[in-house]
Amino acid sequence: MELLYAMTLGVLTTCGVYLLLRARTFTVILGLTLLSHAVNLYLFASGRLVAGAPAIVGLTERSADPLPQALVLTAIVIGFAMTAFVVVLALKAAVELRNDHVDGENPDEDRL
Amino acid sequence: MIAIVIPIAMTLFAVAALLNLYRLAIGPDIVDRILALDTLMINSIALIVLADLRMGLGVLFELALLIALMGFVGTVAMSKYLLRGDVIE
Amino acid sequence: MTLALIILFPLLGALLPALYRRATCRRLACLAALPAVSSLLLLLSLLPRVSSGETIIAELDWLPSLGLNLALRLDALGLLFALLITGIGALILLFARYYFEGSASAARFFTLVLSFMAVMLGIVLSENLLFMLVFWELTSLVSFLLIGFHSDRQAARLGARMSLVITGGGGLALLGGIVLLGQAAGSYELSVVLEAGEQIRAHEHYGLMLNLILLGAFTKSAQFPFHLWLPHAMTAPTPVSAYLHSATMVKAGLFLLARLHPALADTELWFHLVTLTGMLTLMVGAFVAMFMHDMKGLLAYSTVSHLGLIMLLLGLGTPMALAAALFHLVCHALFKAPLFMMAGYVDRATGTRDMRRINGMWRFMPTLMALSAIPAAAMAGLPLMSGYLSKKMLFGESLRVVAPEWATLVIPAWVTLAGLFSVAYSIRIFHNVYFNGRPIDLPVWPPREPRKAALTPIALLALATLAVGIAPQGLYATLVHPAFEAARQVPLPAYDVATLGGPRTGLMSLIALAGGALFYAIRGPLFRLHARLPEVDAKEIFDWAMRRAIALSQRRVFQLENGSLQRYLTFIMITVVVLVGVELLAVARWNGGVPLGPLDPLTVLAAGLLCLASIGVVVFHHHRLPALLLLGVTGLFVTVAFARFSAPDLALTQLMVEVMAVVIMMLALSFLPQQSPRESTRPRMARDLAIAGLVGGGVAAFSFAILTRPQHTISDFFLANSLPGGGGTNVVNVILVDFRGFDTLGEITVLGIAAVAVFAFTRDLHLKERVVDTNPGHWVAEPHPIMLSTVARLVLPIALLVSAYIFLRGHNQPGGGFIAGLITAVAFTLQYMAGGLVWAQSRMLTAFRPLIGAGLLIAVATGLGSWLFGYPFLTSAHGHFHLPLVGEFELATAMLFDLGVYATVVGATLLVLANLGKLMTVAGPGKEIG
Amino acid sequence: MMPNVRSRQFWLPHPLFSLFLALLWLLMVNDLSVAHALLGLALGVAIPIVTHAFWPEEAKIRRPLPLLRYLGMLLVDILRSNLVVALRILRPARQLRPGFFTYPLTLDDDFAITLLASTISLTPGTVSLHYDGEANTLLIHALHLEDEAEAIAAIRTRYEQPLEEIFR
Amino acid sequence: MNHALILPILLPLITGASLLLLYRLPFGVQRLAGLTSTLGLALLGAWALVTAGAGEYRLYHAGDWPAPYGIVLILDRLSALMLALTATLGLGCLLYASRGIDRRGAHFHALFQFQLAGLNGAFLTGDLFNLFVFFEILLIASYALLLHGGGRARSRAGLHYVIINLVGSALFLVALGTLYGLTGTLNMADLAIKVAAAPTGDAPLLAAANMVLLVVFGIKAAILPLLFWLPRAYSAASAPVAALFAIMTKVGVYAILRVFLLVFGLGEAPVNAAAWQWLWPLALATLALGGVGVLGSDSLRTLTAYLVIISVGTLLATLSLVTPATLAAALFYLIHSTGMAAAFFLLADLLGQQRDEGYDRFSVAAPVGHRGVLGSLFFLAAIAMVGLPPFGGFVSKAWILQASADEPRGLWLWGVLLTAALLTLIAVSRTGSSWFWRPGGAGEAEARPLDRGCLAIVCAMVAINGLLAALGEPVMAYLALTAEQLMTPQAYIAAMLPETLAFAQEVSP
Amino acid sequence: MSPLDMPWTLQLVVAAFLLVGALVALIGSWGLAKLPDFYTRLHGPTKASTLGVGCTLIGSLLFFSHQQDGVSVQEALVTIFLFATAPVSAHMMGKAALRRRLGGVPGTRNPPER
Ligand code: NA
Ligand code: NA
Repeated sequence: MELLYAMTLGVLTTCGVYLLLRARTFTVILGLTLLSHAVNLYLFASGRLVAGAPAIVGLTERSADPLPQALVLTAIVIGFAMTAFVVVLALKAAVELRNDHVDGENPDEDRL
Repeated sequence: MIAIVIPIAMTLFAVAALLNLYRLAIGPDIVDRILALDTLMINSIALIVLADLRMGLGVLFELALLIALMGFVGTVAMSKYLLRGDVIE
Repeated sequence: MTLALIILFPLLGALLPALYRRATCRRLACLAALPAVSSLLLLLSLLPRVSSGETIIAELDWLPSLGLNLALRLDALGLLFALLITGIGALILLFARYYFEGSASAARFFTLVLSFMAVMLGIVLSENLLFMLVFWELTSLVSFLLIGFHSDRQAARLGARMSLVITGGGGLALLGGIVLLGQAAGSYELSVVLEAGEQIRAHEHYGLMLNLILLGAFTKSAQFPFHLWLPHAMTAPTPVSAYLHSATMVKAGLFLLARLHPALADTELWFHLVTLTGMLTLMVGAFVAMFMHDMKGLLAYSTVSHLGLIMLLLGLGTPMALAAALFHLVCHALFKAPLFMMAGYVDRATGTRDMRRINGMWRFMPTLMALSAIPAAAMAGLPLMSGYLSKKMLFGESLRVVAPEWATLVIPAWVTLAGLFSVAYSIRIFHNVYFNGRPIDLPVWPPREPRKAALTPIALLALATLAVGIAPQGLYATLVHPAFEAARQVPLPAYDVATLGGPRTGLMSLIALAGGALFYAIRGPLFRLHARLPEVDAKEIFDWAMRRAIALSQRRVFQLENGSLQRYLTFIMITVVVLVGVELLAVARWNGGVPLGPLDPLTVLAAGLLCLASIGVVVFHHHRLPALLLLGVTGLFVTVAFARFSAPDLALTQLMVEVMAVVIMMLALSFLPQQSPRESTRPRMARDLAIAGLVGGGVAAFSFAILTRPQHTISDFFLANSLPGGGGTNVVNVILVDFRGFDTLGEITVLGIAAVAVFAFTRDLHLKERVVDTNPGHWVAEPHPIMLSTVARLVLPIALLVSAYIFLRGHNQPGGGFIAGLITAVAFTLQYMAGGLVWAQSRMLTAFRPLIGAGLLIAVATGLGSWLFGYPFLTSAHGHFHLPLVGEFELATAMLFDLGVYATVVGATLLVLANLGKLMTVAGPGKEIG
Repeated sequence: MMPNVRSRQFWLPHPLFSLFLALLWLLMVNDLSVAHALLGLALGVAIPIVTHAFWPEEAKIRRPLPLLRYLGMLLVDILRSNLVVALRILRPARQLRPGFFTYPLTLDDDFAITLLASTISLTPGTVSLHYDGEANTLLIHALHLEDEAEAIAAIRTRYEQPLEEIFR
Repeated sequence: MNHALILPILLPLITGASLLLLYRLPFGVQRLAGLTSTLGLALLGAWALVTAGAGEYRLYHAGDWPAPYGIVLILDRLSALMLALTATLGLGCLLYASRGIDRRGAHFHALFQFQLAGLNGAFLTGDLFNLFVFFEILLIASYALLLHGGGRARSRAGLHYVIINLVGSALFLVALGTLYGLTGTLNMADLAIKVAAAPTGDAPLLAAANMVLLVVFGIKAAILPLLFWLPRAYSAASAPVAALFAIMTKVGVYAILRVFLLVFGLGEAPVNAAAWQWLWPLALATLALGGVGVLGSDSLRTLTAYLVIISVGTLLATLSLVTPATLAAALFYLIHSTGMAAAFFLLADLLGQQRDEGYDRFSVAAPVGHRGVLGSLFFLAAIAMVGLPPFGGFVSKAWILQASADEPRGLWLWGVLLTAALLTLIAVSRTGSSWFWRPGGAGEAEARPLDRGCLAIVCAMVAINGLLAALGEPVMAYLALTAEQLMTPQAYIAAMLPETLAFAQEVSP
Repeated sequence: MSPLDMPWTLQLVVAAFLLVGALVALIGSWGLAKLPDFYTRLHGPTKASTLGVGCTLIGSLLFFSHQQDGVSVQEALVTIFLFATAPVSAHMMGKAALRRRLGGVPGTRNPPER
C-alpha cells in the first residue's frame, strides 16, 4: 500500500512540475493544482496510512493521526485561496498584456 | 450476506467508473466528457456510500451529499460555459 | 577639547556661508576665513608643546564594540599636516575671494572647502584608525562635490566620478586593510598600533593588510596607475586644485604611510611595493607633464610625479628617507599651491589654459611673473630654492640604498632622470607662459593682471618658499624633524638640511639641471615626436571602461534575469534536485522496516486512475477544457484517497475546494484562449520531463521512506484531550478550532485577503474584448434556462439547512465552519449561474467584504473573550447547559470561532466569484460588487 | 427588493416552508429534543429571510395530495423506464431509432414546466433538452422514437394533465 | 496575564478586519486607523525590545495549551528586533503612502495591516507550521500590495512573484511533512530535540528536509539561483510597497536563522552543517550577482532591487560563518540595509515624480526638479547605501569585516563585499551625476510641486540611518547579546519546554 | 455492531438494493460508453446512474437505520437531491450539445437545425 501511495505521489508531482514548466499561465495553474494535490497527500502521509479509523473519539479503537489532517485542511484552504488569486491574476495579466504567456511577451516562444 | 454483496457492488461501481473514464478519455466532444465526469461523480457517491457501509462507521454520508451537490454545480457550470461562453453573467 | 575644536571650527564654520548665501564674495571669504584662521591659531598655540615631542590625545567613546572611538591625537606629524591644511587653506580662501568674485556659487564653494578642511584635519588628527577612515572617505566625498563643482560641464562630472570611484574604491580597500591591522594589533588606537609593529609584521595577513592599505594610500595619492583621476580633477575650480590636489588631499596617502611607518614599514614587501610604485609614478608623472599643453594638466602631472617621489622616499627605508619625504612634502605644498594659483589667474585673464596660445605674458602680468618665478624655480630645484634641498635629500637617500642589489644603481639613475624631466617642465610652464613669443588667439583680450591685493596669497606662499630655501633649518627643526621623530616613534639625531649632500648628489643635481634645460631646448622635435604617439586619454578610457562594464553587467545579468518565469522555475527545481539529491544519496535504507499495508484491488484501481488522470492532464494540456475536466477527476480521486485513509473532514473540504477551484478556473478560461499552442521542442520537453521526474521521484522516495518508518507523535495528546479539553469528539475539528485555532485564524485571514485582493485588482480591470467569441445568439442559448433557475432556487434553502447542519455537527462529526461556509457559498453561486450576476447580487442580504471583516472579527473576538477570564487568546470554554423546557444542550466557544470561519469563507468565496463574473457582465469600472 | 423589516413578508414569507425546514432539520439531526426543535424553527425562520429575495413568488401548489400521487406514479415510471432503457442499451446499437421531437406545452407556470421537463427526463427513453419560452414548447430527445404523435400524446395524458390539475 | 505579546499580530489583524467590515468609512478615517494601528505597533516594538532586552524569553500560549501541543508565541531578542524594525519601517512606508499613493487602488490600508500582521506573526511564532501559515498571510498580502495601483508591469511581475512563491509554499509543506513524519512534532524547540535524537538512519532524510527549507527560505530571502523574481517584482511595486518589501527578504533570513540555528542546530553532528556549507557559496554568488546587477540596472528602482540582493548576499554570507560576532554584525547590517533599501525605493519615487518622462529610468535624460534639495538628499542616501561614513552602512560594513576577519573563509567575503560596494559606488555616482548635475532641458525651470511630507519621510529615514551609526553602541550591545542568544538554542528550548531542560543540555553541541 | 446482528430478511433486502443498484448503474455507464452519439448517451446516466445510486443509498439507509436507532434521513436527502438535479444536468448538457451543433447518429429522426 505504502509503495503504491508513494508512487502515485511521484506521478502527481512529476505531472505537476512538468506543467509548471510550460509557457502558458493556464497550464502553469494546472500544474500548480496538481502539485498542491501531491503536496497535500504528502503532508497527509506524514501521519501514516490508516484505513477505517477516522479521528473521532469513541468511534474506533485506534484512530488515524488527526494532526496531519488538520494541517492538510489548513493547507487545502490556503491552497484554495492562492489558486483563486492566481487564476484571477493570470486572467488580469492575460487581458492586460494581450496574451497569456507567462512572461506576457514573446508569445510564441518557449523560453529557457 | 451484506459483507459479500458490498465488495461485489463496489466492483460493479468501479467498473462503471472505469467506463466513465473511458468516455472521459475518448470524448469525442467536450460535452461527452462533461457527461462522463457527471456520471463519474454520481458513481463515486455510490462507492463512497458502499465504503462507508463496509466500515460500518457512517461518517461519509456528508461526503456523498456534497459530491451530489458539487457534481451538479460543476456540471451546470461547465454546461453553462459551453452554452454561453461564461458561467456567471 | 582643543583638538576637537580644531576640527569643529571649520566644520561648523562651513555652515556660515550656507547661512549667508546672498552675502558678497568678500564677506563670505571673511566668514570662511574666520574658522580656518582660528584653527590655525589653535594649532600654533600648541606648536611648542608638540614640537618638544609631546603627543596630545583626546578620547571620547563612540562605538567601543567596534573599536571605533572619537579619539584625536596631535603629535608633530599631525601638526605638520594640520598646519599645511589650515595655513594653505586660509590662503586658498583668500585666493578664492578673488577667484569667485561675482560668482553666484561662491557660498557653495566656501561651504565645501571648509567642510573639506574639517575632514582633512580629521584624517591627520585621528588617533583611532577607524575614525580616521571616516574622515578619509569623507574627503573623497567632499572632493567629489568640489571636482564636480561646475556640474554643467561633462568633463567635470566625469572627472568627479572618476576621482570618487578611484579614491572611494581605495577607501574601501583601506577599510579592509585597517580592519586587518586592527585585528593584528588588537586595537585601532594609534598609540597601540604603533607599538605593535613586530606583531603586525608577523601576522599571517600582513601581506594582504599591506596591500589593502597601500591600495588606499596609492589611490588617494594618485600613484601609478591610479593617478589617472588627478589630471581630470583639474576640471575643479582652481582654488580646489591648488588646495586639494596639490597641497592637501593627495598627501593623505603619504600621511597615512608615514603615520603607519612603524607599524608596517621596513619589510621587503613594503620596500618593493612602495618604492617601485613611487618610481613608476615619479617617472610617468614627470614624462607626461613634459608634454602637457594645459597649464593645470602640467601641474597635475607634475604633482603626480612629486607624489611618486615622496612615495619612493617612504619606501626606501634608509634612516633619513622619511625626513626627506616630509620635508619635500612641505616644500611641494608651498610651491605647487602658488603655481596653481598662477594658473588660475592666467586662466581668468586669458580665458584659456592652453600654453600653446598663452605666450609672452610678461608684458601683461609682470608682477605675477615675478611672484611665480619663485615657486617655478623651486619646482625645478634650482639652487637656493626649497626644491633644491629636498631634491638633494632625495638624491642622497637614493644613493644610500644598499639592498636589493638592483636598486643601488637603478634608483639613483632613475631619480636623476626624473629630476631632469622636472627641470624641463618647470622651465616650460614658466617660459611658455611668460615668454615664448606672443599670445595666439586668446579668448579674452587683453589679458589683465589681477589687482595687487589679489596676489597676496601667491606672494605669501612664494615668500614662504623662498624662506624655506634660504633658511631650511628653521622649518626642519621646528616642524619636520619633530614630525619625523613622531612618525618613526623614536628619537633621532638632528639633521642639518643646509649642509647635506656630497659630490655625488651635486653631480646628480647638475645632470638634472643641465639635462632638463637641454631637453626643454629641443622640445620642438620632441613634441612632434610625442604628438605621433597614440594619444591616451584616461577620461575616455575610464568612460569606456565604465560603459563596457555596465554593458557587460547588463548582458550578464539579463542573460540570467531575462524575465522568463520558465527559466526561474527551472532554476528552482534544479536547485531542489541538487541540494536534496546530494543529501539523499546518503540514505542507507529507504524502507524503514514498518510492514507494508495490504493492497486491495479497488485501491490499486483508484491509484491507477488518479495517475492516469494526472497524466491525462499533461497529455491534454493543450486543450484546456478537457485538461480542466481531468484536473477535476484528479481532485475527485484525491478526495477518495482522503476518504479511504480515514480523513472524512479532508475529503469534504477537498471536494468542495476542488469543484470551486474548477469553476473559478472555468470562469477565467472564458477570457482565455481555449488551446495552448504547441511551442515546446522535443529536447525541451525531455529536459523538463527529466527535471519533473527527478522531483517526482524524490517526493515518492521521501514519502515511501516516511511511510515505512515507525511513528512517534504528539497526537496522542490531542486524542486524549479532545473531548475533556476541547469539548468535541471530532479531533480534527477540535485541533482546528481549539488546539491550533491560531492556525485556522491565519488560514481564514489568508482566504479573506485573497478575496479582497481579487476584488481590489479586478475593480478597474477593463475587458474591452473577449478572447473567445461565443456568439450567444444561438437559438438554444438563453442566459437563464427556466429549469435551472427553478431548481437552483429550490436548492438554496435546503443547502443552507444542510450547511447549518454540517456547521453544528462539525465539532463532533466531520464538518465544521469551513465546509459549511463552502456549501453556503456554492448554493449562492448556483444562484449567480441560474439568475445572473445582477439578479442575484441585488438579492444578497449583505455585501461580501464586510462579511469577511465580520467573520475575522468574530473569530478574533471569540479569542479575545478568554482575556476577560484571565486566559490567553483563543482559550476555549465549553459546557453543558440546562434550560427549563429546552433541556440539556452543549455550547462551546469554539462554535463561535467556527462561525467566524463560516462567515469569512462565505464572504471570500462569493467575493471572488462575483467579481470574476462581473468582469464580463457589468463591465463597468467603478462598479463595485461585494 | 427587500420587503420592509417590520412586515410579515420579511419575517415569515413562507410559513409552511419554514415548518418544512424545521421538520427536515429534526430528521437530519435525528434528535427530537426540544432544543433541536427550537433550533429547527429558528433555522426555518432564518433561512427564508435570507433566501426570500431569491424566491419571491408564493408557491402555487394548490393541491398537495394529487402531487403526492403524481410523485408515486413517477417513481413507478422511473423504475419502468430504467428497465426499458437498460434493455435498449444492452441490445445492439443499430437497432436504436433515436430522434428529436417538439412537445407543445399547455402549462405556463415555471415550476410546473420544470417539473414536467424533469419528469420527461427521468422517464422512459426521453430527455428534455430545450425549453422555448416564446413558442412554449419543449425539445425532447427520445432514445427510441417510433411515433412522434404517440409520444406527445403519452406525455400529455400521463404527466402534463395531472400537473395541470395540481397547479391550476 | 500579560497579553502584549500577541498584540503585534492581533492589532493589525483587527484593524484590517474592521476596515473591511466598515468599508464605507471615509477614506481619511481609514487612513487614520491604519496609521494609528501602525503607530501602536511601533510602541509594541519598543516594548518588545525592552522586554526581550532583559534576556528572558517571553512566551504566550495561544489557547492555553502547553508546548509542544499548542501554538506558542515566543519573544526573544531577535523577534523583538524584527518586530521593532517592521513597525518602524511600516510606519514610514504608510506615512509615505498616505500622501496619496494609498488611493490608487482598493483597500490599501486593510491589506497593509494584514501584511504587518503576517510579518509579526512570522517573527513571533514558535511553531513551524504556524510559521508557514503566517508566511502565507504575509505573502498573499504582499501579492495584493504588489498589484496595488495596477498596470501591466505589475501584473507581469506579480504573476511571476506569485507563482514562484506558490512553488515555495509547496516545498515548505513538503519539508513540514517530512519533519512531522519523522519526528511527530511541529514546535520548533521540540523539533530541535527530536531531530537531534533521531535515529541515524533518519539523518539524511532530515538533512534533505533541511535542504528543502533552505530552498524555501532561499526563495523568500532571494539567494542565487532562486532570486530572479525579485528585481522586477520590487521595481514594479509602488514605492511604499517596494519599501515595505525591503523587510520581506529579511523574513527569509529570519527563518533561516531560526530553523538552522534552532531546529537543526542541536546534537553532536547537527543536521545544519550541510546547509550552512551550501549557503556560503550561494550567498557569495548572490552578493556578486547583486554587484553586477547594480551596475547593469536601467532604472533607480531596479538598482535598488539589486541593492536588496546585495544586502541579502552580504547578510547570508556573513551569517553562514556562524559565530556570535558574525551573527551580530549581520544583524546590524540587516537593520541598516532594510532601512536604506526602503528609503531608496521611496527616494526613487520622489525623484521619479519630478521627471516629466521616464520616471526613474536612466536611459531617459529628463531633468529633475528641485535639484538642490533632492540632489543633496540623494547624495546623503547614496553615501549611506554604499556604506560610506558617517552612516550606518559604514559601521555595519566595518563590523562585518571585523567579525569575519578571523574566519579562514572570511577573506572571500571581504573581496566580494568590497567589490560589490565599489560597483554600487560607481552605479550611484553615475546616477547622481547624470540626474542632478547634467544640465537640464527647457523643463528645468518649471519644477513640479515637491511633496514636503514625502520628502520629510525620506529625510527621516536617512537621518535614522545616520543615528544608527551615531548611537550605535547600545544597538551593537543589544545585537551581540542577540547573537549569543541565537547561539544557545538550549536556552530557547528550556524556556519553551521547561521539563525537557535536562535533556536539552544532554544533547547540547 | 456488525451486519450479522441484522435479521436476515433485512439483510436480504439491503443486499438486493445494493446489487440491483450496482447493476443498474453499471448498465447506465455501459450505455454511456457504448451508445453512438451524445444524445443517446445522455439517457444512460440520467436514469440508470441516478436510480443505481438511489438504490444503493436506500440500501444504506436501511442498513444504518437499523444500526443506529432512528431513521437515517441523509441518504434520502441525497437520493431526492439526485433525482431533482439529474434532469437539470441533462437539460443543461443537452443544451450545450445543441449549442455546439452536435449532430445525432445517422438515422436520427428530426435532427435539430444546426
Ligand atoms: Na605658451
Ligand atoms: Na475549520
